[in-house]
Amino acid sequence: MWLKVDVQAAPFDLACEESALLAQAGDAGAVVAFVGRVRAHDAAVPLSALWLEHFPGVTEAEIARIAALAADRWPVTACRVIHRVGALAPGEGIVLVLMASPHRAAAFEAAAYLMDYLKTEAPFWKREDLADGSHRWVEARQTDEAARARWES
Amino acid sequence: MWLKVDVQAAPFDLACEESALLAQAGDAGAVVAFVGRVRAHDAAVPLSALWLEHFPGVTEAEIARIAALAADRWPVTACRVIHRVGALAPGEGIVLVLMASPHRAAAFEAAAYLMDYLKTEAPFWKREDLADGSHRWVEARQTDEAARARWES
Amino acid sequence: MITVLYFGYLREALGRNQETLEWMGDDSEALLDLLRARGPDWAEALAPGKVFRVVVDRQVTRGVVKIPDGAEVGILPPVTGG
Amino acid sequence: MITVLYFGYLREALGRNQETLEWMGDDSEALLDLLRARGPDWAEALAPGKVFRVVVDRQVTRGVVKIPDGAEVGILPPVTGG
Repeated sequence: MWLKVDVQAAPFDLACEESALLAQAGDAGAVVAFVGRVRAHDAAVPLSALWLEHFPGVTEAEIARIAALAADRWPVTACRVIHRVGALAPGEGIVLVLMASPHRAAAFEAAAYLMDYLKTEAPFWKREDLADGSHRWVEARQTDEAARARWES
Repeated sequence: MWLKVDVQAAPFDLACEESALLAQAGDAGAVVAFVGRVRAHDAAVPLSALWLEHFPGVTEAEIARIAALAADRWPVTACRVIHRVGALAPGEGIVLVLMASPHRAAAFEAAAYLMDYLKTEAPFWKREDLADGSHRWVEARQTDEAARARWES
Repeated sequence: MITVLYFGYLREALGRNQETLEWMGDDSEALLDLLRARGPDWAEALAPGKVFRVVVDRQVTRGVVKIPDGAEVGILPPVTGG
Repeated sequence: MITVLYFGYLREALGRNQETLEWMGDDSEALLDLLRARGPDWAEALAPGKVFRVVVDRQVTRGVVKIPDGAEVGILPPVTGG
């Protein structure tokens, strides 16, 4: 499996990343992309920005470990992960996952698996800066734990 | 749900389609894209081209029906489907599905569901033109039926 | 009279894209029986497992379909898109 | 001496990004007990359900971790990326 992981402040470009992935994916019939975006109205008060921090070094290693677990379970030929940090405006992309496989079910499942583990294992933390000037750290959600746990049954 | 379906000979552009989708998707936190591509070595003899035909009018209506079924099951805010017909070279995109939702699990599942139904319900037929000059019509696969059936349990 | 459209490998197996037929039958089963009776090639190409759906006037329905005079009837082999 | 790094809401709750500590303890449980003993703010911020993981020298391990002298120790609240 070809794998590339970046944690960066800069935006990502889906089309560029898909081209680069395809150049490395061999004869893959299926590519699944996931883009997670900043929602403007997740809370009652509108969001002015989302701020993300992480644990440099540890984050990249954890994502690579999760991608390797996915490649153990499904025939993944190429995987690209970009996760942004710093200040992000509503609508901006937070995370990009691209997964290439000979088979569509494998591409879908490996991408969903990677996202479920990334959300519960990779050391990122989100702070919501609200339009009223207040801010709050996002709390971990039980639904994310449950999403991850389904792969372990 | 915003929905746009095209059956066309022309290639599609993932980045353009994603931008257009986002403009219609409201405050969607998750976008899943699926791209199915022509594999060069699906058979023993290398492929020179894949040729696709469909039942005009019926195809578009069936895809719209399938997308509406997906929107009944998951909170989908926008859906884009492009399926190509005519002669396609190895590596070219055959089908693009984009699904936007407030929630990532819904976006993943709705996109996988749409693909599973599209492959077993939408009137497309594939012919493989092989490098040795022969051709053969692709036969429906039991695994595609099984993939669809899992949503009906 | 009805118009019958053939798709996918049926075009090759039956040597035609479409044809016009005298029609005094009732439903899609009657039409398929009529066509299968044309000879072993037809019987084999249109054997029960090889017809995915019969679409009348571009309205997709499941199972056996009524075919009125004047209809356009698509005979669809199992689909293989995506 | 060990270096302790704080992340996410812990930085705000504890008023620091990192600190250097005298260390003669054994493992991550001992370190957390030491820190919780600093007062009610610390005890609450580092309550058992609020610490996701303790990462020593950037090696991720599960559960209780040995902390050697000279280590860099990250204290991670539950993660919320993606």
